[in-house]
Amino acid sequence: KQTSGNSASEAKTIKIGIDLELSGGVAAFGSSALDGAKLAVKEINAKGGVLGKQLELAIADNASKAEESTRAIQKLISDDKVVAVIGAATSGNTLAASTVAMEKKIPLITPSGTATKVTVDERTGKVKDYIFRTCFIDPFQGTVMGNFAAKDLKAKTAAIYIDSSSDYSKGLAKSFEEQFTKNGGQIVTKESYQQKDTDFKAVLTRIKDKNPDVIYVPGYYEEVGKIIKQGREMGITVPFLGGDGWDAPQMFEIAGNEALNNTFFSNHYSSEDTSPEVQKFVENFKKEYNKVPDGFAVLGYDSVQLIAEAIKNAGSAEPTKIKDALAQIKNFKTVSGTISYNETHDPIKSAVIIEYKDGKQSFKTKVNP
Amino acid sequence: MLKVENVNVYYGAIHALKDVSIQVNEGEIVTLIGANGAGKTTLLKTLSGLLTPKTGTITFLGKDITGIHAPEIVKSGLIHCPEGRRVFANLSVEENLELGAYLRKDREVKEDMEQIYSRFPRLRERKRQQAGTLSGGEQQMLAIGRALMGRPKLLLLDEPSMGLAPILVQEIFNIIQEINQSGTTVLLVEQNANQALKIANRAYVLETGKIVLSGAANVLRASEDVKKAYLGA
Amino acid sequence: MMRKNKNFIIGVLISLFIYLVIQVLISMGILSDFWISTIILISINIILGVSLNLINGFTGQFSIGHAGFMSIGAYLSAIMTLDFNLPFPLALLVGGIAATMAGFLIGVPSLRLKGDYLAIATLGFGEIIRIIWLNTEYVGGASGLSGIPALTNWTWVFIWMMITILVVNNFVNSTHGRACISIRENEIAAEAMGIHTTKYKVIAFMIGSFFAGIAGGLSAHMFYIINPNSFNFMKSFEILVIVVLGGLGSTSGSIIGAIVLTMIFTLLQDYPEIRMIIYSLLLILMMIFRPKGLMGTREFSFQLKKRGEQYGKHTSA
Amino acid sequence: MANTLLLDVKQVSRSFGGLKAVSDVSIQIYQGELIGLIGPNGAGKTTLFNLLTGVYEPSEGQILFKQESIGGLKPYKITQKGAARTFQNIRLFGNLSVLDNVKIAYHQRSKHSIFASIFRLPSHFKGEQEMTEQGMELLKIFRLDHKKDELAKNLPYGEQRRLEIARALATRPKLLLLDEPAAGMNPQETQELMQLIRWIRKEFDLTILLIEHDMSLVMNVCDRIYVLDQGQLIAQGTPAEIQLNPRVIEAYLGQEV
Amino acid sequence: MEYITQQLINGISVGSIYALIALGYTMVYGIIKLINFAHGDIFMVGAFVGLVSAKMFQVQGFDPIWVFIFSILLSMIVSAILGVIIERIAYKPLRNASRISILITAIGVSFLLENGGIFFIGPQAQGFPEIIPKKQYHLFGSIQLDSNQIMILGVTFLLMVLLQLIVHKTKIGKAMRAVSFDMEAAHLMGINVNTTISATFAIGSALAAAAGVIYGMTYNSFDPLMGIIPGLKAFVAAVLGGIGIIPGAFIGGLFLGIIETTVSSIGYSLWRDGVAFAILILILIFKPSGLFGKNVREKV
Ligand SMILES: Nc1ncnc2c1ncn2[C@@H]1O[C@H](COP(=O)(O)OP(=O)(O)OP(=O)(O)O)[C@@H](O)[C@H]1O
Ligand SMILES: Nc1ncnc2c1ncn2[C@@H]1O[C@H](COP(=O)(O)OP(=O)(O)OP(=O)(O)O)[C@@H](O)[C@H]1O
Ligand SMILES: [Mg+2]
Ligand SMILES: [Mg+2]
Repeated sequence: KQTSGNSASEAKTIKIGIDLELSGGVAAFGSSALDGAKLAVKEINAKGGVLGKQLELAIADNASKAEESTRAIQKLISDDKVVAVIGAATSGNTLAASTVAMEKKIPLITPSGTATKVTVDERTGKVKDYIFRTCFIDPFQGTVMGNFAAKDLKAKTAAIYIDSSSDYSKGLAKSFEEQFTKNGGQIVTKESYQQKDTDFKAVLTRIKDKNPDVIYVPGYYEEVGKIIKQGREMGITVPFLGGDGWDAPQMFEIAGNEALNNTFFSNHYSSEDTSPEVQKFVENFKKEYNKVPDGFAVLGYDSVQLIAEAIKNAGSAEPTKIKDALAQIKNFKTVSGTISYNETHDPIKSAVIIEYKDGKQSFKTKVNP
Repeated sequence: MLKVENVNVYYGAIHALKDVSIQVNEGEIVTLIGANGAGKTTLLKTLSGLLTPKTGTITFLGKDITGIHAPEIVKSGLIHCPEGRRVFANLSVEENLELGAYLRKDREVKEDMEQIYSRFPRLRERKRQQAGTLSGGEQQMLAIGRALMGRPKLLLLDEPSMGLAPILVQEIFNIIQEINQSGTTVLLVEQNANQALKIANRAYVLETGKIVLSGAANVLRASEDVKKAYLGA
Repeated sequence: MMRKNKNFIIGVLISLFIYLVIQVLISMGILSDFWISTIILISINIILGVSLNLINGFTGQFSIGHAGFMSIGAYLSAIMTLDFNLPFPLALLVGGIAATMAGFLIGVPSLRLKGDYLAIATLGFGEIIRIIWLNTEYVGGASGLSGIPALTNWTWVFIWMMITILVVNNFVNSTHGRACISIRENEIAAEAMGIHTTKYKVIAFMIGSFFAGIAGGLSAHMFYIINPNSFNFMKSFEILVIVVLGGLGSTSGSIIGAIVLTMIFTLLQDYPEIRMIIYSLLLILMMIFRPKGLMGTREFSFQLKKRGEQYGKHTSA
Repeated sequence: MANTLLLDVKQVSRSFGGLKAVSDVSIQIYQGELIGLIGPNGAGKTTLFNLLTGVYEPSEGQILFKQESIGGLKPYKITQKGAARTFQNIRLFGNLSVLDNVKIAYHQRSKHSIFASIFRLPSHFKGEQEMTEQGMELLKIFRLDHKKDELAKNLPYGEQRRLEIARALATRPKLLLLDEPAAGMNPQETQELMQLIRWIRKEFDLTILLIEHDMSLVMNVCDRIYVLDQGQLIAQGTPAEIQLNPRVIEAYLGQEV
Repeated sequence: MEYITQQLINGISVGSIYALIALGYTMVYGIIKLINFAHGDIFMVGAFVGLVSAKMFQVQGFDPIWVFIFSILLSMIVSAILGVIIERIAYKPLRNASRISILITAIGVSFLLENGGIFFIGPQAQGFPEIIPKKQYHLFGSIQLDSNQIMILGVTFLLMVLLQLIVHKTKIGKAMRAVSFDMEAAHLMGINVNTTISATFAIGSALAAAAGVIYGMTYNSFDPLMGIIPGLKAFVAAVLGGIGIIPGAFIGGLFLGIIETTVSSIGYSLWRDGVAFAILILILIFKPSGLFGKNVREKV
């Protein structure tokens, strides 16, 4: 019954599935990624599509639930006959979808599922050959920040404050800790919060009590913004550090420009980056949606670009060929950096470190893997 | 004063009142007797607007009040003291009485309350007590007092003696007569038919939703049929 | 009794027929994976609804912690198949039994509570269980357990669905079930009639939790992954909605509720932006127009002639 | 026949907050007696019933039923030991059929297990059938058999009262406690009830304790009467004695009866 | 010691926000015995109206104090109207239905508001203006406290007293309590039950809106799902204090805030909600109607 590929190649359009969090708890992530993906499809189609065919998105909402993510991708594959799927925004929901993708042999690219086990089977250690991602894996960002804290900021002690409901956050924290201690630093305390928490003063008081040189908060902007704001109000003046989850224009509104001074995070790209890809993307996105793209939007956009590139390289929209072409991607320029896949389907790309300064993101350094 | 013409009331499919017509004149005590489930309570609820008749008309003081919202009917002076006391258990005695005067805007509420207290001294003793903790008899006094606070022109009483000790039953009937003498017309529903007929001017007998007998109270009290069916003689 | 038996046999025959039709459609490849999974999801929701109905609808104990019991079944059965290589049916049973024990543990102290206080206590228990999973690295913490083998299929869910319906139905239509219902109707009177109310409340909780655990196990082995967030209090509310929408105290109602709600949710899949808006509007409308639920407290009967009469009143002789 | 002591209430008290609702009350009831309990509203009659049936625990004192102490036992245990009651405010299982109401009362005697019911073993069918048969018999006695499938809440008041008594009898009590069974009945209905009480007492070999404000009923059917006032026992004796007791007249009966 | 005091202050400040939301919750419950599940979402709508109007008034160049007063009033009015509309459309037809049916409707309304919010506003969190800049105070050296925290506690306390007065001393309050106990008898007093219930919803929703605006100002963010967790916490706080009892909600809120902060402050932040629920359950087992609830057993 492996007919989806054939029928698709005869069709006039190439259908790409979207399995994202469009309602429910983390709808914010999924809908940003969808905005990015839609923009990419629009641009590609405007330029004549891929292999002479227009791209078409088939959208399914996973309601921010693992079991619905499974069902969403089942629907995309069996009813919509897509040739590849983008999703989901979180590692957990991607894991749920990945089993179906593997079984049905349809390539799946997660824009932002950073957990290692998304592309590598945890139990067998085997690479899942149909699963790819657009984002970094967690360890890279943590390592980058671990070095930055110890070497550039000359920190001796650090506190780690993680989002315990997110594997992403845990992953970053783990590699940060490893790298930071390798550099001779000391972790004075490890604390955690949960998504949708709003008051962090109890734990911040605890952290303040331990007097760290830096505080690593690898979470998403919604909570991180509040953490930084409340921390500063409580008189914590040391730098806050974080990862790509920080990247959102709302950071300025939530935390406030002043509180954000002296904070740094690792990212795929900087919207202040002067490279033409980035500038063009930010401009187009603003034109389309009347807002500044956040990190999820960028990754959603790039995920579509990756699939389009793979189809082009493969010369065919057959799922297995797309998969092979994806694995071969080398030095492909995307908004979030230049991507080459390694053997575990993780993009090797440079990271940038960005500092928030006086109400702006300012590009600090670029770190190559 | 009150005129009920051919009223029919249903509970879903149950036809609870069938073509009921009664009349209450100013200054009277009229009593309504009948077996359990005859529809007495239903009739009173219909009069006070808690139920809406399917057909028929109710005229009170020359005004058609059929199907009018209950608070409006209360405003016009028809006050219903419901079956089972229904005092507001979580409110104090005094607050219950104040609620009785909820719609009144005049300044004489305080005086009226004093009057009620002197009629039921027991209530004065307990004015801060939660109504729910009163004994049955006290609650009944409160319910009547509360109804009187609305300055009824017509007072509907539904089984005021139910569950009361004999000594209180006596007292309640005395009170009803007193109230009547001070100018309030009363429509009384009672299981204690003997007593009710004793103090009433006229009476109606309700049987499975239909008025089957009516007339002067003393005549009915002497009637063999009534005796056998309701007085248990 | 004769009528009961006839009813029972017709019921079994119809169910078997449904089973076979769907099984044939599946083996012939006519039903797409998506629709198979929808049917399985409906069946799992039926198990959840019917079992919660025993607690909420029949026994009248306001519980909103069903997702907690479900999660116990899900996690334990998944651990059993993943780490202990237990055969699927056995793993399911382990999950169900663990959930039953939790139902017992939770039932005994909290059944002192009434109404909304019981509700919040059960909600709290559900959340505590979820937080325990969240903080247990062995079961994957926040990201949960993944790679659970896909062992659930139509046959298994069908079997468990039928067992649930039969057990709950047989229980409810016996003196023991009546004891539970009498607690719902008037606890003080029930006790005065010699009914050990605490015992029956706990039993209802245990039976309900057992099937919630089974449903959890089936669901874990259907969707490959479980994580604590799938079992938060919103999930408990979803199950409660099934029960109330179907009709508290009607097993057929829970079945219909599960079918209707799952189908609405599924059919709205194509309209992601307004999916939840329409879903919630429909929910409100259905409650306004059928405040007692789609079935009220009535049950299906295969004696179609009598339907009209039963509609009005319970008068069938 | 009035020789074996069935119920022995020894100086029982119960207070709510500061209020002593029942204070130092002692009552003896012998097998087969029909005893009245009267007293003004709020005297503590219902509270005493609640103490006897385990709804409340006595603050002080002892309650012996068939020589066994039952003070503080759970209501269902006391019912199982053979004391059943009706309630001042009717407490039927309103949404259940008349027959089911009675069958529930038979539950405590049922022998088939939950297991048997779930797996529909023969003992289930046998047990259920027995219950139905016994229930129907009882309903016949109370002239409710033609309404067996009616929902209890749809019955007229008088029939609800009868059903409550029938349901209490279904627990097979030795002692039956009736709380104002005639409330809300007219004199005619009260008389019918009186016949019924006399009849079941004989038929079921019952001992009955009865609260009632309707003096025609109390004075006619009771062997002896206890009078409570403000939680305390103020008098006891035969109806004739009670009717003439000045304390009772002052507190309860009033001048004319 | 300083540490403990600081954490206590933190706890009270979180708790007073829970208390603020719980007040409206408990009041609506007290009168119509409905767990108004949508309360948290009306709180969200209130926050949104506050957000929009604050931005609007700020642009007009009003003084921060006036911006605050105008926007909180506007948001209270809009939410009160919304509350009344919701009651009329979604709850009133179910007045004679079982309480659990109305709860399900309330859940439906809650979903509707949340997803309507996502649809019209977008799911992303956005900033919320501070409106009145916070002033930091320092006690005994390093213990830190800000003007906003003091304001919240003050406002919550005032509203609690005000609400208690409304319910217990005014005519409409008496009517509310009468309606809560016996609607039919209330009718017979000439009380317009519908108006009274509408008034209840209006006050409850206005309180939720005030809480929403203050919450937004405190945490500087808004999103359409922001009401879920505070709504749940407020419900827990209300139950803890004895649901339906206004001072109970206040104390319950503070208590919950302090428990949570304590758990976090000793390094178990992961278990915070678990411990809070466990304590709630324990309290309920020993005091089955909450801290302030009278354990009224049905009189038999
Ligand atoms: N809410 C209701 N729904 C359905 N039927 C009802 C309802 N209320 C009363 N009835 C029925 O309507 C009939 C008349 O009842 P009603 O209460 O008016 O009688 P009543 O004369 O007041 O009796 P009682 O002396 O017992 O108070 C009865 O058959 C009763 O069962
Ligand atoms: N659960 C309770 N809490 C507080 N007070 C109570 C409780 N139960 C009864 N009381 C009080 O105890 C006293 C006795 O009440 P009880 O119901 O026993 O009276 P009764 O003799 O049955 O009166 P009636 O003839 O009116 O039914 C009353 O003052 C009552 O308010
Ligand atoms: Mg009546
Ligand atoms: Mg009594």
